[in-house]
Amino acid sequence: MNELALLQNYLLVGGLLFAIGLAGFLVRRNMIVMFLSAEIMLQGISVSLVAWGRYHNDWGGQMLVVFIIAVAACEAAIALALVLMLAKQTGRLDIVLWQDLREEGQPAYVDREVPEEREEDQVWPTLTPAGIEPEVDPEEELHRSRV
Amino acid sequence: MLADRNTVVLLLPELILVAMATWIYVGGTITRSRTWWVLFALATYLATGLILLRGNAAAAELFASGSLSGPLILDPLGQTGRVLALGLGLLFTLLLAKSASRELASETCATVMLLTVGLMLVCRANSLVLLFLSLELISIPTYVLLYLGRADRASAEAAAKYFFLSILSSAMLLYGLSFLYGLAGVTLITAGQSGTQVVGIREALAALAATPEAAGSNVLLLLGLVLTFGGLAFKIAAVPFQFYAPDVYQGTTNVNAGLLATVPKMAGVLAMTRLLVVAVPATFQYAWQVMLVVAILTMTIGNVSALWQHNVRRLLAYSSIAHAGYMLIGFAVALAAAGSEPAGAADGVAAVLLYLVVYVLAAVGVFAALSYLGSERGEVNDLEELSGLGRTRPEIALAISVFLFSMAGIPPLAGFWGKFELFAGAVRLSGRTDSTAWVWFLALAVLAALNAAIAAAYYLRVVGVMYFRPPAAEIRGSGQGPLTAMLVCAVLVVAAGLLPTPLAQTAANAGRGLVGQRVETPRAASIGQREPARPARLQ
Amino acid sequence: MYLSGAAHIGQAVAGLWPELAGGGGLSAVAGSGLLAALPDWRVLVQSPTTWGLVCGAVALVLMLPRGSAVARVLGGVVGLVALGLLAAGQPLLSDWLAQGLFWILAGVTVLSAAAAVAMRSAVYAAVWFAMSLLGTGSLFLLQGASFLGVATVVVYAGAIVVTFLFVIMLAQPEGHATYDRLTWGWYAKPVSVLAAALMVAVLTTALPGIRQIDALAALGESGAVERSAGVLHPSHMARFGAELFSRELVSVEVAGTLLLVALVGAIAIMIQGRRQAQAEESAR
Amino acid sequence: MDDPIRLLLILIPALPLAAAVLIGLLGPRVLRQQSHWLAIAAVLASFLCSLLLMRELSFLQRAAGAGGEVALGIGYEEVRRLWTWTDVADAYQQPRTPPGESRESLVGGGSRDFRIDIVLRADSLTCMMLVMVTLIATLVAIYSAGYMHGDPGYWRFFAYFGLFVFSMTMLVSVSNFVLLYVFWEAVGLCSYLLIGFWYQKPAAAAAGKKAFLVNRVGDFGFALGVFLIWTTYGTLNFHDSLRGGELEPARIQQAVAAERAGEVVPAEQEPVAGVFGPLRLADNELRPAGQPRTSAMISLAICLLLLLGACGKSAQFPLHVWLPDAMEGPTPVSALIHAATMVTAGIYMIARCTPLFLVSPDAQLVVSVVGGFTALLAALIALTQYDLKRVLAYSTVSQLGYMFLALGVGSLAGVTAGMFHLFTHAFFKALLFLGAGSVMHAMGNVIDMRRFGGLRRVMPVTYITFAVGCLALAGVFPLAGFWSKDAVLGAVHDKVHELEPHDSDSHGPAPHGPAPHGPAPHDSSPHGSAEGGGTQAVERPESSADDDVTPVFGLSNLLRGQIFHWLYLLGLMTSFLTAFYTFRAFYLTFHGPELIPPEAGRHAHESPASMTVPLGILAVCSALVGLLLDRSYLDGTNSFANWLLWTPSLGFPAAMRTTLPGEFHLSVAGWSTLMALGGIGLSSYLYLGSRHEIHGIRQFFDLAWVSGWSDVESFARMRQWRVARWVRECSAAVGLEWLLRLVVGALLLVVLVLSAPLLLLYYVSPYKLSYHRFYLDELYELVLVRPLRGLARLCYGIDRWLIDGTVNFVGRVPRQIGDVMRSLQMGLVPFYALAMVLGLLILLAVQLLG
Repeated sequence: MNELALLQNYLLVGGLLFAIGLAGFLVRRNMIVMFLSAEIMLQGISVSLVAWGRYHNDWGGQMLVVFIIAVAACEAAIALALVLMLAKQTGRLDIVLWQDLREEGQPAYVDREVPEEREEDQVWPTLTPAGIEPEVDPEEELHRSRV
Repeated sequence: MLADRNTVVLLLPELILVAMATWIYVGGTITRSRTWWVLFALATYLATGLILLRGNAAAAELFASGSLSGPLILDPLGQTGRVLALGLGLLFTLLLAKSASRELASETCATVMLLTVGLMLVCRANSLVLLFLSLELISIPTYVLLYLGRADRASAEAAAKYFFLSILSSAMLLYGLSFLYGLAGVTLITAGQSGTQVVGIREALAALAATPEAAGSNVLLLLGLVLTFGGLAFKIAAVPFQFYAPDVYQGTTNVNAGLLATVPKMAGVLAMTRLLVVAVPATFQYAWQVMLVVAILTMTIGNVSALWQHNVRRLLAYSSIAHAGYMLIGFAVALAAAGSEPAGAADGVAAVLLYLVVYVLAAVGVFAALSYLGSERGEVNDLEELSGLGRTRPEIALAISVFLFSMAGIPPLAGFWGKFELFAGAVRLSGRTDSTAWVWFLALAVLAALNAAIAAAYYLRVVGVMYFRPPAAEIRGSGQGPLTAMLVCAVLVVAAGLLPTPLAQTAANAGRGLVGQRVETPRAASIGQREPARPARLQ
Repeated sequence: MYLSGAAHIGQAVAGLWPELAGGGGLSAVAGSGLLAALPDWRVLVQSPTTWGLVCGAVALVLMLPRGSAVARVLGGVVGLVALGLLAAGQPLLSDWLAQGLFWILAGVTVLSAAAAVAMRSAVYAAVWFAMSLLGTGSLFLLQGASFLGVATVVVYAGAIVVTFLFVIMLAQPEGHATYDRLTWGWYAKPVSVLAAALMVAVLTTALPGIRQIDALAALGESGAVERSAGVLHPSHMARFGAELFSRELVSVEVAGTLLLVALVGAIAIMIQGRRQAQAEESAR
Repeated sequence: MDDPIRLLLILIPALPLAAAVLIGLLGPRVLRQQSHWLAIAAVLASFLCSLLLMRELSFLQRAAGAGGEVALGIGYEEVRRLWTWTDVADAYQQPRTPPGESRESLVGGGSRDFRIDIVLRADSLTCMMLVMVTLIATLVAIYSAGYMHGDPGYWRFFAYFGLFVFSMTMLVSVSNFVLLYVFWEAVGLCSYLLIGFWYQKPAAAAAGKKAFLVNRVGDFGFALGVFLIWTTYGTLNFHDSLRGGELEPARIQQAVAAERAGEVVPAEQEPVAGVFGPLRLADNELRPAGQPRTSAMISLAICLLLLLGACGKSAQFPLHVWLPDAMEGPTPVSALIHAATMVTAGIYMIARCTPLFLVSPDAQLVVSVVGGFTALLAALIALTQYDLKRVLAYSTVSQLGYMFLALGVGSLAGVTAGMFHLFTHAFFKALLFLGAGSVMHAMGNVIDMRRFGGLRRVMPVTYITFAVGCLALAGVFPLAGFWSKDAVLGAVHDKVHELEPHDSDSHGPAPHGPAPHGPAPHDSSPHGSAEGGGTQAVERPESSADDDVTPVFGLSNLLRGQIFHWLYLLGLMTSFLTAFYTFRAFYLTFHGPELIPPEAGRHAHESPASMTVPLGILAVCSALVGLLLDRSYLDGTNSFANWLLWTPSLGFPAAMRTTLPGEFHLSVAGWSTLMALGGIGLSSYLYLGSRHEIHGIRQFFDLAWVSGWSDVESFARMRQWRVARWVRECSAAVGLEWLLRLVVGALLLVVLVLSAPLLLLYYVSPYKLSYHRFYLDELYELVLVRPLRGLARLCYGIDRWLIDGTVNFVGRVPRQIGDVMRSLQMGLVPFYALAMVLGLLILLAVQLLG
């Protein structure tokens, strides 16, 4: 294979993944999706690193990727615990809810217009009901997010 | 590096700390006594410190023999940095003696210990892999500690903010590292003195710059540099990566704020030194302007914003941002001087290192004092809570004043020497009118002096509140640990101010050990023609 | 074009005030050094890569939240076009088969990633993310990095994504939430996408320059360089392992420590969360 | 330790510091109301050490003088290095002059280390200051034990006190400009702390702040001066040393010899000539004949900047405004810091820098003019103040002005006279302040002289000692003030004659003929012998000194002579005023009908012994010190001046050339005594008898009659005069009353117009000027504070106007951008992330394009 062309193609794909992850990280408000976006960025980096390693015929790139995967696993553990605890407090996964700490006198960000719920947004995978339906606590229901 | 006796000798302190941290994690199920685990951790640090100091001598022999190279580097910076890191761990453990939550004391102590290990490894990491992992070994415990700080909403918010922005910054750092790796083809940062057997990024990039076709790689190199700089600038809270600092400091405890103000900053500065200043020769040519602009912006924004603050931690957060700006001055000087005179570059790096130590001492001291003043019910948050401290607790007020004055750079204290060395570097460079940079550095020096004046205003405001306001609420203060830490820092700050020579000498050695080494490229002589627009910066 | 246009302005400034540029050291690299490495604007306009990037940015804007379903579909189509344009701008691999295989895998990876960040439902996002991981793993395999390909799928798709799905189910049991259909400011989406696109643009301008990178080869000729060869060796896994546990032994240890901290940290965070809930209970 | 000088030099500041630290640590819990013992013991020990140091030094000096050629004409100093503070290698680069001039390296050619050693020195000037400071401090400490008794901040007071004594002793004994600056700031800090000691009082806090701020202005100048010295001379040390810090004179001589011989010496062994070191002074390095090493502009700038610093610390016009307000501090503090010691730091500094000032006659002139003007101004203000302490404060300002006047004369006689006045003034002004404090103590902290009076029977000891102080201050023979003031005026008088054009030889030497009994130290010196005889005319300052430096101001000798002449008259005038206001205060306080304010309670009484004993000691000193030290009226020897001339910065040849005979000027003494007696007499006449005259004279100086003349009603009253009525009746009879009315109306109009300036006069009468301190505070308010505040408001306004206006003007887009800017720190994580990424892109763009 043409090693140089391979490298350039892989770098481009890596860059695209990084950019898509970056855009997702910046635009999305769901903490889990933000974290997923960060993982996509890491994927892009991994692709680049492997390509560089192959080009140089060097193990370093692959080593770095192995450890990136390990670190991603660690971060995922922390992230999930953290996100779960945060979601418990507000009932939402929205990062924008966490803006109490800010410069004094600055207005808080509030959503100006909440879009209408549309039909297509209601598409949701359903599972065939099995067993007994759990009892739902109405109080708990209240601070869950409404659809 | 294969696992041989040398590896164990070189890593013994870290290994002991990891083992003991694991034992503390496990032992936490046996007893949850805070006092016991803090004492245990302190004993561990002291024992490790002894081993470390003895090991340093052995390491010096190995270093002299020049036989070592690999993921771990042996040089004055690394060896001194480890001692400092261990000291930081000790100080923060002292602080934990008061503030660690009772249920999670063992976890907190052990996490701080592993964080210390991370910092010690950053000091000596000589490979991209190890450097990245060590930085993560600092970040991940920090997330945990931030969340463990206090059981309230603000603390959780601080942890979330720091976490998300930090993973973004580490992604940037990694992407940048990938380009550096890609251009050099090795993960080793520098071959050090045993340059003939091994090649590191430093040597490889120098060779690359010497090839006539190097221009093609410039944009990639630049991407790598800027992304790496961005990732590390987050750690030291430089503009525009500083946004998290005020919010996170405000939301968390005083101890955690102290941790954030010192440990990541130290790690970031060390990594910048190793990567940007030492490893990438091409940086010398391009990066000083950016460093300079970022330095100016950082210190200005930090200082100006701090003028408006009422919350102590928020104020200190902005102050820590400003200090990051001062340190970048040294880097700018080092980078600008590196091309023409390595001695100047070494001086610049030495100034940064000196400033770092001096700043770390003062910052730990301030946060220790604040932590000491807090009660079980609530911590010191607002500046007003300190009013009249000069009358109710004169010794604490005196210590805080000493730290703040040191940060402000008032002469007989340690901070003065830090600032002096930094500014003197800039002024010296601006005096060398043969280089084109002198106007910029003159402006930099002037702006830095102006900034120091602005900074003095808000530091003095704190001192004024302590001394010239009637005492507010009852403020008692408790805890032997924070008190000890504060006293140690105060003594060190004053001592370093009165006798700055040993510290400055150590910093100079470290700087010289880093930058002074020449990069030998095997083919440098045979590559004859160099483009006139880009003279190769090899020395 | 963006870079080069500004460069013209910069050169004009430098021409007007030579002492400013010269005294400030600005002209040291301008024009001759870095900018010379960038292609001319005419080349940029004619290059399919440029248009591919533009299309990609548009596609991402269309797909990201605050867009209707139609826009999302349209975004997908434009994204495909963008990918095609980008592929057209890249140099050819050895043969059409390899080319086709690579771009199919790349398309799957990139489009799945785009879908993952664009999905309204976090569950869908996670599933698309897993899809993208499969694509990445295949790309690794194509590079000969078989261990990484497998590890990515096993560790990420097998463990992390599943955990994610659990957490999403725990934290957000009812599917769509308002914040999944919103950004956080009118400028958030365009500026973010533009920033991301610019980053790729800089990268693409640099890609042709890689041709000359020959540093290690240059050093290697002297025979003094220790190289760890053989990323494509038949016994790939064995070499990989040997490399991992010899040269990177310290790093392995550190990674182990990291996993320990993360494990204990996650548990500690849970305990602290419970304490906090109790504290809030008692405060009430 | 076998080096007594080193031990003593360390002990003198260390003891008070140790006391301060101990009191600070133990004060609040252990010592409490017993804190004074520690302070008194430490300061007393320090005083004894100073005396011992003086004795040691005089032995050494005598030995050196007997030896002959070692130090004569350069003075004698002992310098001890404690440790190195900092050492920055090659911090100073000066282009080397062409080879051949090997001497150049001593002055700072090549590179110099920025090396600061903690170095203490012992020379005559330092010893004199040390003895004075520690003696007064001891007495004030004893006094404070009584005065501050029962104060809640008792221990704090003594801790600050110890700290101050430490700083002040260090200030006078360090041998380096940087350290001088450090302790200059340190005494300022102590002063600030002690002025604001009763910080609950808003006035005290404000006064502390004012002192601090006004001093900042001066310190700014001082700092610039120090920088300029560094760039000019390449060293900040007073003394010579080797580059490695070695101080041994023999080694230095050896190194210099080696250097001159052209040998290559190691860097450690290179000699560094201090600013006032013997190396520089001996060869007249500051002013080589023909070509001055430093340009006239630079030396003038250095001197003026140093002068600015001295003006701040020593409260000279226009920076004098802080000192009267500083009286809000406890009275012992006023006595010690704001009368005797700290405020003299400026004088000390200028005396120390005499070699620098000698090069610049213009700077000397400025010093004199500032001093003379301040002396008169402060004396005028003091005339009408009713606050006893403020009268004394203004008197201090005035006397400090005297000292500046003498220093600016620029001859050795002037410098020694200034220092002599400093020395005697410390005693009697401390005495007066402590006396005032004693009065305050008895009167329940009332200080307004209108509210008490006739205290001579209530407090006899205070009365007598205060009287001695007043006589000394007024300069009455034979008290201390007489001698020193006479020396000051004599020096100025001589200067006038010296600057007069000499039309004939016979006229020339008359007023300052060859010294028949010159100062002892250089009687036997080679220079001294060269001074006698006919060659002297060539070496006179006006021929040798003033010609080889180009004066910057370009004033002729004639004009300068006239200026000094006026200054002399000003000094005489001031001495009259001094006597007047001193005794005005004295009479108002102690004479007249007995009047005790209610705050004093029923038992206004004499102060306790701890307060009266220091008063007594000070009174004895004030009475005798001049008589003992100055015997110029007998044999022309002034033992104080002789002692002082051993100081290296005074005893070097260039300075010695300016020596004027220490002759007792009978005419000057006569005039000044006359003036003093006149002042005393006038105030006795006005204040000792009935107060009617006072009222009258006040009415006169207040221009009270002006209001009478500028008043319309007085004209209305004129109608009742008989003549007027008669004229009116007559004219009415004739039928010309309308004409009369017209004329009177016109006259009235004219008078009204004319009375406008009179009205103005009414508001700025001399009395009011003096009473309101010449409106200087208001002037500063008007000229500095208000405009600055206005400027700030203007900036704020522009800011508001610019931003708001632009926003309104251009419309939506900038408002959105402004919104983004305002909400930068808005707590939103995604926004922070976006900002980070954008920042990264900007960096990238800067890199790519820049």
